[in-house]
Amino acid sequence: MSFFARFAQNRGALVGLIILLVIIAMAILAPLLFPESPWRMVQRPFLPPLSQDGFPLGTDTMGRNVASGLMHGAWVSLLIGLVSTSVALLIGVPLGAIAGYYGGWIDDLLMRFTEFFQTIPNFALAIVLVAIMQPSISSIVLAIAIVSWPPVARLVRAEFMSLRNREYVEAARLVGQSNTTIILRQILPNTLSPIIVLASLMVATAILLESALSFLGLGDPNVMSWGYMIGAARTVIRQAWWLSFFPGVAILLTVLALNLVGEGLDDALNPKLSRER
Amino acid sequence: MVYARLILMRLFKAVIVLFLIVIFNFLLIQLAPGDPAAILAGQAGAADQEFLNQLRERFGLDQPMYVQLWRYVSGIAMLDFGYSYRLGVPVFDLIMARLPATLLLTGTAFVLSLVLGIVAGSMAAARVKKPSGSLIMALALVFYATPLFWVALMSVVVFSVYLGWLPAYGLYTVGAGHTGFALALDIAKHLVLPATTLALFFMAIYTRMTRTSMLDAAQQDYVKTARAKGLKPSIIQRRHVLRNALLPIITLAGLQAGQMVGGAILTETVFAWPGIGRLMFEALEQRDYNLLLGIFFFSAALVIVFNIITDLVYSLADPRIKKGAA
Amino acid sequence: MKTPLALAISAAALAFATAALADDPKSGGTVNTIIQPEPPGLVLGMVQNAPTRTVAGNIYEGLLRYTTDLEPMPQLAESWDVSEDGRTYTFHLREGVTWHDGEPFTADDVVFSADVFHRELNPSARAVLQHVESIEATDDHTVVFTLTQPFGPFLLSFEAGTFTMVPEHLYAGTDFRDNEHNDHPIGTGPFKFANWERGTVIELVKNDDYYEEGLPYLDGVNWHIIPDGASRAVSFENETIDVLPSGTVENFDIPRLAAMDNVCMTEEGHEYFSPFAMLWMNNREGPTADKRFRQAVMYAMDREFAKDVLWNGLGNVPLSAFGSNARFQNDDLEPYDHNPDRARELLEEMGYDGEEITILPLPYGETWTRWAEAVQQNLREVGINVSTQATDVGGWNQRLGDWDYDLAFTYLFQYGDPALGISRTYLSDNIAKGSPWNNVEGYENERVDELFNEAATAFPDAEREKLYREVQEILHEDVPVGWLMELGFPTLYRCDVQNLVTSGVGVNDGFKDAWLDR
Amino acid sequence: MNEASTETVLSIRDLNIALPKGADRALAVEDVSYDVKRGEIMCVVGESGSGKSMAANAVMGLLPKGVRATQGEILFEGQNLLAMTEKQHRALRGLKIGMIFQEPMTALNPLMRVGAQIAEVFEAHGQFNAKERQTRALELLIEVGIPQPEKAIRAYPFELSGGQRQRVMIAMALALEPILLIADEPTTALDVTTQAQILELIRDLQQRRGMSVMFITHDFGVVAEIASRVCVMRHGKIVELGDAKSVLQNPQDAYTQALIAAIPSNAVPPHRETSQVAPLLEIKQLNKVFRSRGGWLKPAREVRALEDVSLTLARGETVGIVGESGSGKSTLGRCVVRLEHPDSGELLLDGVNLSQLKGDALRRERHRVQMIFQDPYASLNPRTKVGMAIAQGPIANGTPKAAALKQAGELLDMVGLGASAVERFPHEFSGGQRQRIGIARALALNPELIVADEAVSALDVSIQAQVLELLEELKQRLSLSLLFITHDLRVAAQICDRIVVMQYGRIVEQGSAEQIFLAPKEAYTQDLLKAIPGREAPVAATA
Repeated sequence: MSFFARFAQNRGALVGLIILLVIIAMAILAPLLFPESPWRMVQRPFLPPLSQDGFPLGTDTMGRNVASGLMHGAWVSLLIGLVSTSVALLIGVPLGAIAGYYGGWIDDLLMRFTEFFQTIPNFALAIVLVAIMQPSISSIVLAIAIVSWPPVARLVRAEFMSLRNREYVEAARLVGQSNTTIILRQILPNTLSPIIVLASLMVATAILLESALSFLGLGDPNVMSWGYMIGAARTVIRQAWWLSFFPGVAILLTVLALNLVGEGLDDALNPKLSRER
Repeated sequence: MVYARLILMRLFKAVIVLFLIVIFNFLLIQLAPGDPAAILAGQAGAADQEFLNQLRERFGLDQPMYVQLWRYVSGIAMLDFGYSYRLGVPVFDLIMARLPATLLLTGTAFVLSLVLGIVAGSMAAARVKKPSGSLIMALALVFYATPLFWVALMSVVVFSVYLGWLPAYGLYTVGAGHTGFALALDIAKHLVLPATTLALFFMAIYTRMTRTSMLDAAQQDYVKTARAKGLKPSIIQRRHVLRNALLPIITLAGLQAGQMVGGAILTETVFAWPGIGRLMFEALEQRDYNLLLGIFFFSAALVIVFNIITDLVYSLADPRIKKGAA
Repeated sequence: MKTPLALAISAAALAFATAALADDPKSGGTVNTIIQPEPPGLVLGMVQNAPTRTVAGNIYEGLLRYTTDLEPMPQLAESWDVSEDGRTYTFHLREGVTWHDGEPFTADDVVFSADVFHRELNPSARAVLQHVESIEATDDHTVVFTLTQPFGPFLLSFEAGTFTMVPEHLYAGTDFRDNEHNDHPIGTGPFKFANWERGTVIELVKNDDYYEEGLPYLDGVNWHIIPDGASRAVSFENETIDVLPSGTVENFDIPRLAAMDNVCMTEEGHEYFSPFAMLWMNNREGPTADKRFRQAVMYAMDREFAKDVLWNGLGNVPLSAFGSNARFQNDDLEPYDHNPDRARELLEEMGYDGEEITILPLPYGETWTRWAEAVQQNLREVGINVSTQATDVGGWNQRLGDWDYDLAFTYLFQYGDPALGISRTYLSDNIAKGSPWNNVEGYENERVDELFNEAATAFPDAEREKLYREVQEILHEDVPVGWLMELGFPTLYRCDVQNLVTSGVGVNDGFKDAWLDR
Repeated sequence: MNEASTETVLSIRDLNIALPKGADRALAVEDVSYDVKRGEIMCVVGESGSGKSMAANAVMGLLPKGVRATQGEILFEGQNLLAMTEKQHRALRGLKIGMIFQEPMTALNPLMRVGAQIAEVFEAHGQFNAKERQTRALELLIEVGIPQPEKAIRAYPFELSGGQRQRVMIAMALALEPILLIADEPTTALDVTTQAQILELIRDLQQRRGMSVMFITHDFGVVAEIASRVCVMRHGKIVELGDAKSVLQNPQDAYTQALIAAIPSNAVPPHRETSQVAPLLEIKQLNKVFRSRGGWLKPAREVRALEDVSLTLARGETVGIVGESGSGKSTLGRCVVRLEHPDSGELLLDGVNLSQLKGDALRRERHRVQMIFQDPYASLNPRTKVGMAIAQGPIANGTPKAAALKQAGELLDMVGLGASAVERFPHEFSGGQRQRIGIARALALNPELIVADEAVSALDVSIQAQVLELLEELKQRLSLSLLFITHDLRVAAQICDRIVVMQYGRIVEQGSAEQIFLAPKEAYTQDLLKAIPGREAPVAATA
């Protein structure tokens, strides 16, 4: 069975993929459909959804177009999710790979380092980091990455530990391949599927984390993200439910979609471990 | 006794980790712009240089950083967490005043999420590929994907404002003068919304984990053995599948329990719960270093304590660990 | 333009006035209100931030109170005389006043508070005290302040928050900041400190021995601490909270809450502070160093929009540096209206090259953030390349203290008199790193310095007015800072809370006269 | 060997079992009919994928999800099991029909004490009270011959050895004295000596209780040891069914004949010339200790895997290392290829000491000794094309990529897969083919010595024979030197010139294959030989 056929067997994953594609399309089409800055105050504030042409989702506290914000926000939320996950992978994968492959005191040292980061409560650390670096896209991305790499390192380490004594790895060692080659060519490709699955969930978590930071007023004020929109709208949740409702639903759907896709990837990449069995 | 010695070893290691965390956090906080003196001065609405100097001298902020670090660390070694710059109260007292509320909230949410999560997860595992099972999983996924603060806000709007069933914020009704049972009931009422909100997310995690873990365990050979004995499916599920499936959940729960203190920041903020998470956020905004470091110390200590408890529980649940199998 | 809301307020105020006349005060009952954020301490004089003033203003008292027109009223001083030359002030203290611990309040307490305690700890009192040559207690109930030279606003300085009376018998000879009584403040006010559950509530109870017969009417005041704005709004809606002091709920909530049954609103009680929102503009470097750029910013901003949308139409868009509540306002100046074309012209004229500048919003809540977004958008639309630098209170303080900013939001109290609240922003000798409250923009103008300094000590008022009018003309042309708005700070309360605001600092000492019509 | 009665306990009639969609064939079992009579041991034999376990699982009602019987009936005491409700079926399980499984390591719940798990059988069928159940459990443990039964009853599974666990499983299966015992490859995972004991136990109990046994195995040796009747299966169909003696001695079906023929040399090694050239490999006083680090609540442990091991291997010679699990034979092999670092001792290859080389120096010498691994599935990187898997050795040692790939094609040709295999991925090949790829990979570097670590253990007998043949052929053609590690003495007998017997990390005995098999000196060697299943039973002569 092809990869996609296996993936598509999980109906939820297919739904997730479709949602995700729609969101990605939103992100890409945003500048075309709403060429004006989402920050522009274009109409009377607090316009309810569907009450006026051109403002299908109404306007916010300052008369900005919610639909425009939502579409531009898709881009930002996805970007933050993807970039912070990539950074977390860049930290976690090499650490985990080295710890898992070499073992011994190197492993000990790196794992203590990882544990150290896991001992400080995650969200609290993220808040402190953003506050210290002052909120901006890059500081948020970095903070999210810093609190989310330890699980990656642990996963990669566990995978490497189980794979490093696989016979094909030993065979590679026997024919004289260098450690670097073995790590990159023999083991890493075989750890990709669990990493991909984990990464898809991490993107989701990162989006949630960004929105939580924004909720506490630690978002980047220069970009229209969904988290920002909820954070800004929460004070008016009573008189204008749609302001936090739509970005809330957008986050919900994105995170949901990413999870569904993650499950589908899990099924498709690890058929033996598939949940259906 | 072996146990006692090993626990001592663990505690010793924990102390080292805690010290490293203290130092790490101390250095981290130094990077933050602004200092407590400037903020206090700023809040005063009028401040001159003399005022600032007075404050800095008083807080020891005029000293070189290594002196400050040394003072702080040696203070911690004597379990002296110093005074809150902003509130002028010993940090230890502040934390102790707030910790019970956090523990009550997170403890309730933890137990709630664990119990409900395991129940829901088991039900979903038993109803795999059936609509009811899928419904449970879909709900779990939705709870997992919904931002926590959003649920919190919505639940306040619905249950407190529109329906008026439950109080919206705080730990108890101030000024009502409840004591004894009435007070407990009052606190319980206040606890419902924040604890449920906090529990939902974690419940979703446990539900998914339990289901996966149960399906996993159900594939094991010993389950086939149990079936070959002619045991009823309900007994197999409970005694063989669930018990084994719980092992990974213990590990996860231990991790979560420690992290919940951090996760409660949002819930505590929305529900005005006078807990340690909120105190941390305030301390951070106010650059109340001593308080912030103290809270970090305690929350890290909690994580470590929970790790040790987890290991103990695990070793009780899994004889292989206790008896030293490979 | 008067918004419907503003009309509603006037109507409510009127209703309140008649209601107050209609009934006789009743004693009893406890009022639940909110304090936001939680104050760092309650010992006024040692801590002077806004929440401390609001709570402790009911525990401590000053020598005087002020009407909403900022005329002095007796408090601990029953009466006062000013010498012909404006240099000697004699206060006659009320007799039979005791501290909350039962000790009598005497002239020695006044001398100790002013000469020792505030000189050491209180920067705002210190600013006034620099004009004071000596303070003497001539008998147990008389205190004489002798000034080095006349100081126009001297009588405006005796409000409880600025010039708190602290008990000498508890503080003399101790390390004030480590004094054991700091946990349990002792004042002379209508309410006594009862309990402070950190993070939850501060409880004040009636001072049964209060010197004014029959006051206070209330049995106590509970100040709830609720960190989340939405939760604060809910608490008012579900009637657990009776009074919402200004700034405790987001502005967007105010119209909704004000429209509820049995809810009244007043903007009074802030006249003494008259908070004035400004945009710091860095006069030292970058495009903002150019006067034309600063004028362009003034023309680019739609301040009426901000007032209507962000502040619910409450407050007032000022002409220039002197707010409407400040004395000696020059209203002949031509207003800086919203005029993007004029702004573009000015930018063109100065040859603005699109250099990027940043805005530092005030980290005090959503309204300020929204405001910064609106101003940013206004500026972008006239072609200014601007982005926002988010920051928390610590970062904001540091950046302003280090002059590391281009544009920054702030608001300052005017304290009734230009010499107390306005000149500090423009005097060149008030340029010093480290404080976000002095001449942060770095404006230096000798003539302005001269005029302000002369005006402060000029006597009588007519002389001062002439000087202040001239200074306003210069400032209006130079635009050292952007003048955004005189903020309207509305207090929301259940209409059955009577007599809530009775002075120009009413939000801080209001519960003295308040009673519950229940 | 058993006089079987004529009463039929279990009767399988025209059984079809369908596999779920997407499986490699539609029916796991097709038109299968056989009986199990009272008091007989019915062996169902077949290679992997023959469907031999399916009918047994259907009898138990333990078919995997998605697999179901579509035709036929299974009559047990006159009732059709396939028509039963799950509840009725459950009432029979454990009570009338007991079952034991292949993997004793995983078949017991790791979290429950042994006694409790046995007691569960009584509980499931509502027999006895809690205390009596424990008593009965103890009696059963005594009956199955567990040492220290009082202690074992309170033990957790991990505290028992594999053989002991299988005894517990048997105790459990027999607790309620079932009429039929189904044993699904119950000895496959065990060492030979343990296997012999368990087989004996089953036979004893069967005879004592007059029970019927349905015994599923892939090993004709085991069949010879134990069966009354045999049913040979292939691709889901019965190819031969009959009395054990006649099937073994006079197989009718070609497949059965081939299977029996493939049993390695019937444990009598052919005479071989021992060469007397200078040794290629000299192992001197090799020692290796494994230390497990103590963990949380876990004391550190030491295992002496190799103790003063010395042996030599001449150029062109095949030396077999035999022993049971834990004997240190694999550690020895891994030390020779330097996947493990010996603690002390010398490993002289052509006079060069390999034992203390490290890092780059070691990497440069590695090509001289290569290895063929046990698991054909784990030994090839699933994401690397076969050609690349073979070529990566030469490439790592400096051969240009194109040349290395060309050579890989030639090697694949040599091992009988054809050069076109270069472009394919491992999952496109069967187990036996993969083992050929593994051999090609080992040859790619022209090594002086090849270590084969259980190289054929994971393969079905017929495939095993082909691979051994290939090895033999290559050895002749390329005059290879081979260190052949195996637990299977029959395989060792077939291919080795000399044999080294190991136990507990030490060499017990070494000598020429002939000498070891025909005149073993040490008691342990004798035990090992005695335990070879079917050794004493007459089996058809090799073709």
